[in-house]
Amino acid sequence: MTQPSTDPSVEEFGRAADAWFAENVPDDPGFMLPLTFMEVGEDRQFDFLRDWQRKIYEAGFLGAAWPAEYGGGGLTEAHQKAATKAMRRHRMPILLNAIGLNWAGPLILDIGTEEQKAAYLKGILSAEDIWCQGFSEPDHGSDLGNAQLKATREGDEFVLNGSKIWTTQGNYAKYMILLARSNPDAENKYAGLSFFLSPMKIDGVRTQKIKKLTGEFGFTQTFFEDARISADCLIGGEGNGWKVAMRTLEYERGARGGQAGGYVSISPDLMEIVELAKTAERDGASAMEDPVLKDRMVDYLMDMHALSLGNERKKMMPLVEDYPMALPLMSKLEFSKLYRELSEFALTLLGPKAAYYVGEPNAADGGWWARSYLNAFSATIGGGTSQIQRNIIGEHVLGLPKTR
Amino acid sequence: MTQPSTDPSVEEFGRAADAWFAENVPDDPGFMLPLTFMEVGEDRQFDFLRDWQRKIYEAGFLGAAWPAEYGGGGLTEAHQKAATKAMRRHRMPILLNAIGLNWAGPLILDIGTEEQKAAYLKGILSAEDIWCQGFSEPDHGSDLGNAQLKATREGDEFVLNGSKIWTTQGNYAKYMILLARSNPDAENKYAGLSFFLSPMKIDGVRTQKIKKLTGEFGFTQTFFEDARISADCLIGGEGNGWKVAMRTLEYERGARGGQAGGYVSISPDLMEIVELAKTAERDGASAMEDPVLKDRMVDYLMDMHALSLGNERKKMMPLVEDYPMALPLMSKLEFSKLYRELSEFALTLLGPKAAYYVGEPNAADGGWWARSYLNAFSATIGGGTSQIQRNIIGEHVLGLPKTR
Amino acid sequence: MNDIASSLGQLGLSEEQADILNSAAQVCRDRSPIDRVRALIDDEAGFDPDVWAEIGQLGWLGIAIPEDFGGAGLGIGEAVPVAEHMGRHLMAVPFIPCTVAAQILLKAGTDAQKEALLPKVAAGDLSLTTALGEDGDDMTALGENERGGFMISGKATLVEHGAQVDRILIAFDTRDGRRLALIERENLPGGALRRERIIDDTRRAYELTLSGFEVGGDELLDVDRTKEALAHGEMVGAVLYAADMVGGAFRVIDYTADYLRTRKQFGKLIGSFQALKHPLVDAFILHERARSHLYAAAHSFGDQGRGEVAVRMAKAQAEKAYSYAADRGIQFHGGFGFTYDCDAGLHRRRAIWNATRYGDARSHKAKLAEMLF
Amino acid sequence: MNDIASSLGQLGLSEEQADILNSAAQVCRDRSPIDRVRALIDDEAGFDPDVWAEIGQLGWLGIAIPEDFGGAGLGIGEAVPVAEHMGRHLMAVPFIPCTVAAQILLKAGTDAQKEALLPKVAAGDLSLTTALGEDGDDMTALGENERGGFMISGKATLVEHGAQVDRILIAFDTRDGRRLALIERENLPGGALRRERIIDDTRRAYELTLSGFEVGGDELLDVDRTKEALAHGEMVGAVLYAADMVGGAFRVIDYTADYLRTRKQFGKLIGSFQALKHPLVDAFILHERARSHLYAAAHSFGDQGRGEVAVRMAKAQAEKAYSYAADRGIQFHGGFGFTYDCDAGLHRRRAIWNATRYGDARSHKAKLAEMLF
Repeated sequence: MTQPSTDPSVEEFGRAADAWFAENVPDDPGFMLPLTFMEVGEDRQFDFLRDWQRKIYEAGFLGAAWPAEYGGGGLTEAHQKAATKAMRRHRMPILLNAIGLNWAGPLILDIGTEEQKAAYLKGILSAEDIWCQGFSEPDHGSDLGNAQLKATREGDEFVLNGSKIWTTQGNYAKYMILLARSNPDAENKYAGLSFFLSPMKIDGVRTQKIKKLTGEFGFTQTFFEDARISADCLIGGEGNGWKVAMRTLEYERGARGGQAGGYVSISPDLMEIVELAKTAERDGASAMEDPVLKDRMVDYLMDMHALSLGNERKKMMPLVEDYPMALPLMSKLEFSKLYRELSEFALTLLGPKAAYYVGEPNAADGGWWARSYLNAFSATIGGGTSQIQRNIIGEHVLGLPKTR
Repeated sequence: MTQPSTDPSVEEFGRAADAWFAENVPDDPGFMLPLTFMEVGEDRQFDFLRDWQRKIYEAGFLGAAWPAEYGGGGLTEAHQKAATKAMRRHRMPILLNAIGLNWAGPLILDIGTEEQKAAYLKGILSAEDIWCQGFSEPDHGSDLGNAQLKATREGDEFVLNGSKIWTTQGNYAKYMILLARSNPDAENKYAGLSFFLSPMKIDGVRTQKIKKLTGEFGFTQTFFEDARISADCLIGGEGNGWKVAMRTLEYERGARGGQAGGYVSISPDLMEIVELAKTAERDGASAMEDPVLKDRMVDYLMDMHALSLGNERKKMMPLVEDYPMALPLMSKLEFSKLYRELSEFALTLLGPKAAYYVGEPNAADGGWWARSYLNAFSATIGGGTSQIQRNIIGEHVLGLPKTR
Repeated sequence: MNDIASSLGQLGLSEEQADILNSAAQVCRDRSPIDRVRALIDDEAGFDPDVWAEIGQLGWLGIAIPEDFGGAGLGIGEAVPVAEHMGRHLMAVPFIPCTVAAQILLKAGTDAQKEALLPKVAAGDLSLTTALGEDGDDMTALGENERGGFMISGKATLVEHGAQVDRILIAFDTRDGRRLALIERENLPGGALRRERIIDDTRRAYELTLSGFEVGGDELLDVDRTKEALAHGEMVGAVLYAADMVGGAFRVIDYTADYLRTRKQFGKLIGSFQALKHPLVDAFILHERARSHLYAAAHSFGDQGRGEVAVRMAKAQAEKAYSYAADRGIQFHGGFGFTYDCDAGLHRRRAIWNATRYGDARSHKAKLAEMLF
Repeated sequence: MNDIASSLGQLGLSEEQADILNSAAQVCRDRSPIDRVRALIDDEAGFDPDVWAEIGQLGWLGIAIPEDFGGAGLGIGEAVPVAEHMGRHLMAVPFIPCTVAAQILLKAGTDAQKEALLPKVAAGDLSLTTALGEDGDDMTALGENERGGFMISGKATLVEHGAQVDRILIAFDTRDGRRLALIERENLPGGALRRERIIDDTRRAYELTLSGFEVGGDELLDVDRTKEALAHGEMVGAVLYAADMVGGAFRVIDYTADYLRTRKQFGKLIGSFQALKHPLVDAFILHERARSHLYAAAHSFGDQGRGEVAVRMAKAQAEKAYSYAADRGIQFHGGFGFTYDCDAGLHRRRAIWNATRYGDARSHKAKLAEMLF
């Protein structure tokens, strides 16, 4: 990749990124791009986003803080932040390789072996190697600790049998971060788990697309039938799968650093909804002229703003002393709830036009809002349902007794 | 009491009642009257309401359907309903002796002995004998089946030890319907319970007033220390206390007939709130001119009306076939919730004037609304909290698994 | 104060309603099992002609048509149980548009039209739909023609089942105001109807585009009764869609309760978690409220003023109940809820569609605020 | 679009704020344990003079008074942590009215007044309150007097701690518009102040009735700055009451969580029931939102426009959080919650009072809708 001979200052780097994205953010390709990495349902979407990520990487604005010897920019987190800021400013399409950039990459950087770092990191940044995540299983949705997929040791290999579900980009992925049961007889269910960097394109691994609520694709179920992987795929050591998985979730939640940068999802922006309210016709008048809808806009604006203020406040120790973990633990619940409510509210603004769906010429914004509302459930259900999130906050923040 | 020589028709009786209440409903006594029988906090309130009930009884419009030989009117339920209608039409003050009229009375009529009927029923109607209810205990709020008050048999007597809480009019009552544990060693907790018609004004029974959220009184805690009562006080037979208690609650819920008639509580009427909204000033304009508040009025009107429609619908078999018990089981939850929400909404309508409380000349309606809101919690908490009500509906109507 | 109380819908149930409730329950259950519903999603027409024919033979399309015109001579209130049970089983035959069109024809049709057409509709031999136009549509008369009618051009969107019915009741603007005409689908030029992609996969809607299309004078409805007839049609559509939503809410609650009774997580039946149990109870309570409003609207439908209040309340409350129940239904099915295989999703999409037809909760509540306070 | 984003409050924290946060936390905890709070409910004054004196010595009353006038020269943002922690401990000294009055004096007082009085206020030697009048009040000037002032008559209600402070800042109408004057309580005729029965038992408010009361010219504030000063006072009162509510919400959630951690029913700790746990989490989330808005308002207070938006959001959000938390607090304490001994009740009553002062959520949101959209 094109790397400056002497490290640029953060400001210089930011300006360079700003200029580059101003120049290079692609035009509307003529088909609807995914809002999140979980919605890559068509090959044309996949190819488009894969090229886009590679382009950014080659320009040096992705993985800027990752070590140069593994293909990173060798700069600081501050540099990457400046570049990410530019991405947002220019509302670029999302980055494709989310699991690689935000889950697997940081994990490998953090606790991977030299070999693993050398083998995987560059391919993650360039989007050459797509990664997926193998945590949930069909019969134990939110109950990670209860993962049943068998990883039976045979010499230098593990034999995988079982099934994972909600595998994002499972049909495209080359590797999966896999939580599996390597020891069914461990003293407790957690101790029996191991964590693997597991190849997808091998015998015995089969994926099946899942049709979503939206009518589109984006996930697969992944079946393992006597799939054999090398013991070198282990990360964090045999029997430490639970700890590694928990750590991985902390990267996802942003509770730990190390992510490559950029963003992998676009959520409805209240300002777009303000626009919608101005343009949408209800009973012959702009929705904005209805004081009741206007009042709800104020509520949503306050809630959205509280969320972003919370992201600032969580860094200010004196303002979070009472319950330091509260804001980080809340953000997923809060964000996903607001996202769903806002998209649903947008349908109210649309009035009769809410009858249309994606692909209909008469639809407002091409049916974007209905799709966004239905997609929002992936956030309130996936990665621990809102009900589970409330348990976590109640138990870990307010110290209330466990529900189970 | 003045009884017509030949039974009047329901219409005649209704007209007579209408005329009588038009004539006799008392004027504002100059102090705030209780909204419900649970709020009789001052002697002047008690005396006023006791006289009022006696007066109605003597006029023949209370207990009209109870047998004449026990002091009733010897007429039909339809007659009493007509009289009750007149009471509502003329918005009379509440009846005082609620536990007697709606709980103890129907129970005694239903399963009491000849002696018990002769001894208790007339005094209930005339309000000469005030009754209270002894179900809840300090440490087992909603958990009736777990009542611990000891009733130890000694020959023809039971010795009572323990304490009851939320005894309405406990400081005035002559009798208590009492659920007590007569056999600590029964095979299950329910089988150990017996039900008594127990005197209050005897040695070993002491009441202590409870100051409510509202700052007023109306309940007592009742302490029993070696209080001795005759075994004749048993009703429904020793060890059948649970069955009798459940049956008693059915009278309260109106799931069984037999009540003496009239009403024992007045809840905020939406029409009063409409009035309030028209008169209340917010930011210099009538609250009614605020479209957002107006929209909430529409919501409340719809909810209140749904509640009264539900009371009609529950009698129409073809419209309740799917879940016959749904509407009856819902009504307490629905009513108490609406009552609380409406009173709270009234405070919003009041704006700055919501700062005042009962007894303040500058308060709107003498502080009625704030008091009504605080009192509303007795309905969402007492007689099984709203949380428990939801369990009951979920389990008994929707057949969901038990939470415990 | 009292005028408000007296303007509210009252409850009542006719014997005929009770009978229709029974037969509708049984027929819809038998003819619309969920596997049929899903099979029809991929069918162009979206419904089974045999079932539609049977519905005609059952007389459901003539319930609110007077006996003089071969109907049962009952009211719209008696059509409500049919729509409710179609909603319970995600059934999507053109029952609602056909009933709305017939009611408008009854109000504003000429004697000749009524005598010629209503008996056929009542007998199930002639199916109708409406193309009354949405905000932004522009169906307009360019001028009169020698057949005593008009030459019209323009667009009408969201024509329910437009490609599957015999006649389409269109509304269009003329120099002298809005007119109605009942045109034959066969006479439409090819490509006049384009299927629209709608949120509800169980239903079908079409965009009707005409250019220089000739409407005969005998196809025109009575100009003087257009306004009143359209207002009536609005109310008919609103109450029947309210019924569909009440039925749908019932089913999705039932469907979700079933999952909560059987699905285990963390070693417990998930229905034992109050985080799922209580919101489902709340959804159920909303359904019960909505159903009370619905049958009050059915009973009071004919009453001046009160009928309109009751219908608007029923539509608003039904939307609230169905949307919430289906939304929670998706959520409480967890991962499965996010797949297309979970019926809660079909309900949620149908709830959105139903909400948009004949006024959503927000617009009905706005109207109610004007009418009541 | 962007003008909205740029009009929202931003977060920041000064060192001074952090320090004051610390000392306020400690002092309020130590000086206002719940048994003291309950003892003071039956006290006529409603607060402990020694504690009030100590607050003066701590310099809390001079936080936002410029150094030239003996204050700390900080902003209202630095007074927010004090009000927040008073709210956490149901403390009810005249901190808010005294700060509001001092701020109005600072904006509209004459140099003589500011030099003479503000240093005393900052030092805690002179306490103030406001009698700016509520809807329906009628404090009016009958005419000018030879002392260059006015003779005034009329009523001003809800004068906070009116009977316990040294001076009262009154507003009254004159022929030439509204005027402000700072009068000495000692000079009031007997019976001029009547204690009002208010919803909040921890606070005190009085009705001030004057008839033919003489206000000296030297007591009048600058007529030209009245309007601006009153607007400023509104914002000061709003943000400080928002802070009190955020603090109260924190405490009542904490208090209720404590009960849920220890109380058993049906043999289980009730906190394990999601029906109680989840709503308490929701209350906590509302508190966290409100606290974020509060400190954004504190930080942005001085900024044109943005400050007003931030304060109104903070007050509206704080009311939502405190009302809900205290309401659920009562409910989740079951029978005990319905007794006067349960602190949740004290909080709920205080939440109602706080909401009514300087605009409730409804009126702030109505203003926000105008300002933003």
